[in-house]
Amino acid sequence: MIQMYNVSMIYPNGVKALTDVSLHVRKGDFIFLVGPSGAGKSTLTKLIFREELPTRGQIMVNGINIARMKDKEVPYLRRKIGVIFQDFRLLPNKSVYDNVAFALEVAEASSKEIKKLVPAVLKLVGLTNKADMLPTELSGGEQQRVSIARAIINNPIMIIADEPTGNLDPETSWEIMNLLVEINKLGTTIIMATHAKDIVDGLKKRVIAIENGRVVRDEQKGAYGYES
Amino acid sequence: MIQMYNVSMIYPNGVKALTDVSLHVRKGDFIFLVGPSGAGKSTLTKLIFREELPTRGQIMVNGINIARMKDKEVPYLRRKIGVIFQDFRLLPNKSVYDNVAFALEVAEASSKEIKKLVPAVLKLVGLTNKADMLPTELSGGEQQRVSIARAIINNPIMIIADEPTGNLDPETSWEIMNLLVEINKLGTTIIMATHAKDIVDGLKKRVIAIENGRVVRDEQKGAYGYES
Amino acid sequence: MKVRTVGYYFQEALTSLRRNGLMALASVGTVAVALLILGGALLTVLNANNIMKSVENELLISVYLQEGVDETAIGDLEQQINDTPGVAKSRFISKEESLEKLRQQFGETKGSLEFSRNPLPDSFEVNAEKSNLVKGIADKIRGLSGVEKVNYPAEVVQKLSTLVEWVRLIGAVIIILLALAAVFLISTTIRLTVFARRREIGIMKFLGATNWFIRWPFVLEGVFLGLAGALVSGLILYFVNFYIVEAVKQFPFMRVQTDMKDVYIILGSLLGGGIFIGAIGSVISVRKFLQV
Amino acid sequence: MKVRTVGYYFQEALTSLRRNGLMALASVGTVAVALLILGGALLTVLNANNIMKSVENELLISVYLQEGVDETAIGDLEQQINDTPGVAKSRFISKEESLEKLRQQFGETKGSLEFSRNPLPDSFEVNAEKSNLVKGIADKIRGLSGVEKVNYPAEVVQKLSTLVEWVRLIGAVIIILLALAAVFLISTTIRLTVFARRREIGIMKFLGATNWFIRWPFVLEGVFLGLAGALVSGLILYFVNFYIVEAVKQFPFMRVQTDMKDVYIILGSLLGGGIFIGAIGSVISVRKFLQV
Ligand SMILES: Nc1ncnc2c1ncn2[C@@H]1O[C@H](COP(=O)(O)OP(=O)(O)OP(=O)(O)O)[C@@H](O)[C@H]1O
Ligand SMILES: Nc1ncnc2c1ncn2[C@@H]1O[C@H](COP(=O)(O)OP(=O)(O)OP(=O)(O)O)[C@@H](O)[C@H]1O
Ligand SMILES: [Mg+2]
Ligand SMILES: [Mg+2]
Repeated sequence: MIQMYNVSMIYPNGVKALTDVSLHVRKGDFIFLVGPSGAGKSTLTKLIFREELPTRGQIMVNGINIARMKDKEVPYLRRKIGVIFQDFRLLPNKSVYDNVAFALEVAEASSKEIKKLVPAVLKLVGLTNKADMLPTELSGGEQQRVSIARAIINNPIMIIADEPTGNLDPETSWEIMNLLVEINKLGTTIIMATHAKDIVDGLKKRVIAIENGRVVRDEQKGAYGYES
Repeated sequence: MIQMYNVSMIYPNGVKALTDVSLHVRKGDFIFLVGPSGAGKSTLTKLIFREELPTRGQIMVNGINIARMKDKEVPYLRRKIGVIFQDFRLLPNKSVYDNVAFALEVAEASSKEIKKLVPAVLKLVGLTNKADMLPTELSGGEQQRVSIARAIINNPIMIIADEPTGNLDPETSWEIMNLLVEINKLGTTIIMATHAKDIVDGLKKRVIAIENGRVVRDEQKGAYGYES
Repeated sequence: MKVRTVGYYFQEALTSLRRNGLMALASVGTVAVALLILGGALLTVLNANNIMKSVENELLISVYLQEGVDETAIGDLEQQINDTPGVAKSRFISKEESLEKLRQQFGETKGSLEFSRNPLPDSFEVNAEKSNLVKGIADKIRGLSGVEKVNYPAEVVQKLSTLVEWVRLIGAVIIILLALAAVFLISTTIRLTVFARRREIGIMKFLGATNWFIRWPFVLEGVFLGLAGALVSGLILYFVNFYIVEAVKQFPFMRVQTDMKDVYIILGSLLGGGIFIGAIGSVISVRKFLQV
Repeated sequence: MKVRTVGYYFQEALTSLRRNGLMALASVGTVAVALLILGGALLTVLNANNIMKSVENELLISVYLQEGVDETAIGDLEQQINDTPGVAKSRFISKEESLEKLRQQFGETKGSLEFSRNPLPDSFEVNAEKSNLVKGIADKIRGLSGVEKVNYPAEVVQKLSTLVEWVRLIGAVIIILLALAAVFLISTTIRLTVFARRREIGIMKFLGATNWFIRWPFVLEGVFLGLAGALVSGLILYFVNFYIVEAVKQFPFMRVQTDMKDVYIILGSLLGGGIFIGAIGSVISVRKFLQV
């Protein structure tokens, strides 16, 4: 599903966010990206859906070389990837319902489909009674859940989640994680950057640890810290 | 330091965020606010520094009735309270240094003081080498630490922290918590809304649990969940 | 592009207009003001041009004939004058007619202007097509046989013809400048509107929206803004023009013959211009924020 | 307010201008365009007014005297005419002078205008102070003894006086409208600039900034924008006015006596207006977002 070969990312201001990263992600993988603050986790995820282009190296997503991709093709790649952003990125002028519906709108889904799917997904994340509110009228955790709903509604082939439980209480976090595990079981690849030790240790999935822009550990059934 | 009497908060859209909350916070307290997503934790903190006015009830902060306070006096109240916002609220056009310096600037501190204090605080949160960057050039955790630095630099009588470690790895989280504990020891009251079970359980401070807008538990040396 | 998506575009544009009420109003206002000024200038120049033309037509060349030129010679002369390139029309004035005029000029007391014989000459009054042709025509006619003297308000004519050229030139320059200013104002307003929503555009891109999917609502919004502004300014101009033309028509030396077709063309261009600028302004303004 | 804080305000304003480069440029441009149009209109009306005045001065009342009025009576009459309220000046023209003029008018051929005795009357040329006084003066003079007939370009005078009033009125209305438009455009621009930074303002408030602490940089920014725009428009207007006045001066019937003091007053007001609008616009625009 994803192949990275010697990828380096240097931001315009000179910060070396990633250095020489090589990775293989198979279809159906469930991966935790862990590492200290500023290690480069978000940068790695941004490369996959082409928010940023790598300074060096090759990235293949779903068989397509991302660097060589035409600008016109980028939207179609992005529609196949559901992204839960660290900073939510909700549209401020749209209600919760419209924010979630937007992912379908973008893919020109039928109005019937939208009317069926959106309430169902809102129910999954527990926001049915907040459907008509604006993002600014939500608590932090509620905003995060809207962003989760939007990421999964499109039935994507891959979900990228950047600290999707950072603003959630343990109980809600586990509900969301169980949801992601279910989705993963249906074949969707999941890449999740997180600091939640409990969750990583509890689920025993593949763990990729990044420090200072380098992959320092890549374990199947791994834990948050080094097994000690 | 803070007295709340039968405080209720209903947002304009009709959401009952807090119902009949009464609280006493003494000077030097270290309080964890816990509760599920959307319980009303952020709303409670917003009432203290008067981001919102309560629908009903009285709030005294530092001996002043907040509802009766004149608009002109509000800034002086806020300068005494350091707030770490859940959504960071960094000024997008100012560098990390200027964002932190702004809290001093607002209080018309001398340029000498600013030049002395800002680098020291940036060092405390581990951002010395990011001083010249803009917030958009930072990782989520780095932004959170800027917001922490800004909240503590003014030597406030009270710090309100809304999930200050949501985007931080466990190690950095503990560094920040230790910092807050130190500051607390010097006499600063600290109120922290959080979902970090480890931290709450580890520090054994006063815990106030909110559910559905009501205080359901208020324990000295408490834990995140009910002792079971 | 599905019908449903087109519906979405319209809905988006309208919702955005409603949500950004104040800004939308500001934009419509700016477009209206810009087009009002531009349209006002266009109509002013149009009317001024018509006034100028009527003033030009008043400029007469007086051709005085020699004593004793007979009727057939006068007929010949009239033919020759009318054949001179640039002559709009000519009128023969007999010496009797001239004397009558003179009498009227200096009061009516009998006797004060009684001559043994009429000392005034026969003459022609000649109108030129354009004021800058007057001198040439006068020189040509002076050479014709039977002509004693040709008079024209020499300095005035020359200066007037220069003035008319100048007014036209300055008018054109002013209108071009105002048109540029209008385009600038409108596109600035749209740019600021888009700028305030740059983050939204970025988010849409990250969710897999194509550029045109993002652009369309903005373009429609721009079109609505441009249209609304143009309509407001158009209506105001129409009535103001109407009243001013009516008022000015009272003055005999300002026989304004403003063709309503011209007015409609100007108003139509304003409308088209407003819509076009609104749409193009949106496309250009959005472009910068689509690069993600 | 400490000196250090004032320094901070200036620094903030300048930094913000630099960071929002494009928007700042757009604002300056808008201010410049708005003031340019306004100033242009002011100068046009000023010049037109001067032209009008010079045209008014050309309007003559011709007073023809009866035959045989003697020199002392003429002197009396001159006195009486000059004492008539509204008369600017008068000039006596003897019958000989009149004849000379007439001769010049109809060619130079001797003989054609030789009379047994001069049939033309003595006359006065009288200038009125204002065109709408002409009729009154003429009526008064007509009643004086020794006056045979009083002529004045009756219709023209009446119409002209109405026209002049109209031009002044319309000019005033247009200028007021343009001034409103300028204020509107400038304040809109500033409002949009502030709107794009509404979040920032909220954040500052939450950090304990007083309203004036937040306002000052915006006010200074507004002042800079207004100043820059006013300077640009002022310079352009100064030179355009200069060239146009020079060009127009060539025409004798447009003896424009534009007092440079008036021009400086207009340019000065533009500058002051730009700064004022910039500052006030900022204060008003920021106000809405200070309510947190
Ligand atoms: N747009 C940007 N421009 C410049 N530097 C950036 C940008 N985004 C991130 N960086 C820098 O790149 C490094 C890696 O950032 P990244 O966001 O990938 O970290 P992260 O692992 O997601 O951290 P966190 O857990 O705090 O979110 C950081 O040092 C950050 O300062
Ligand atoms: N500005 C607002 N307008 C309307 N409703 C709001 C607003 N802010 C919050 N709410 C609602 O009030 C309730 C409490 O919100 P609050 O932000 O206090 O929750 P919280 O305990 O901080 O949750 P989290 O842990 O997710 O941040 C939620 O149901 C939320 O939807
Ligand atoms: Mg990150
Ligand atoms: Mg909260």
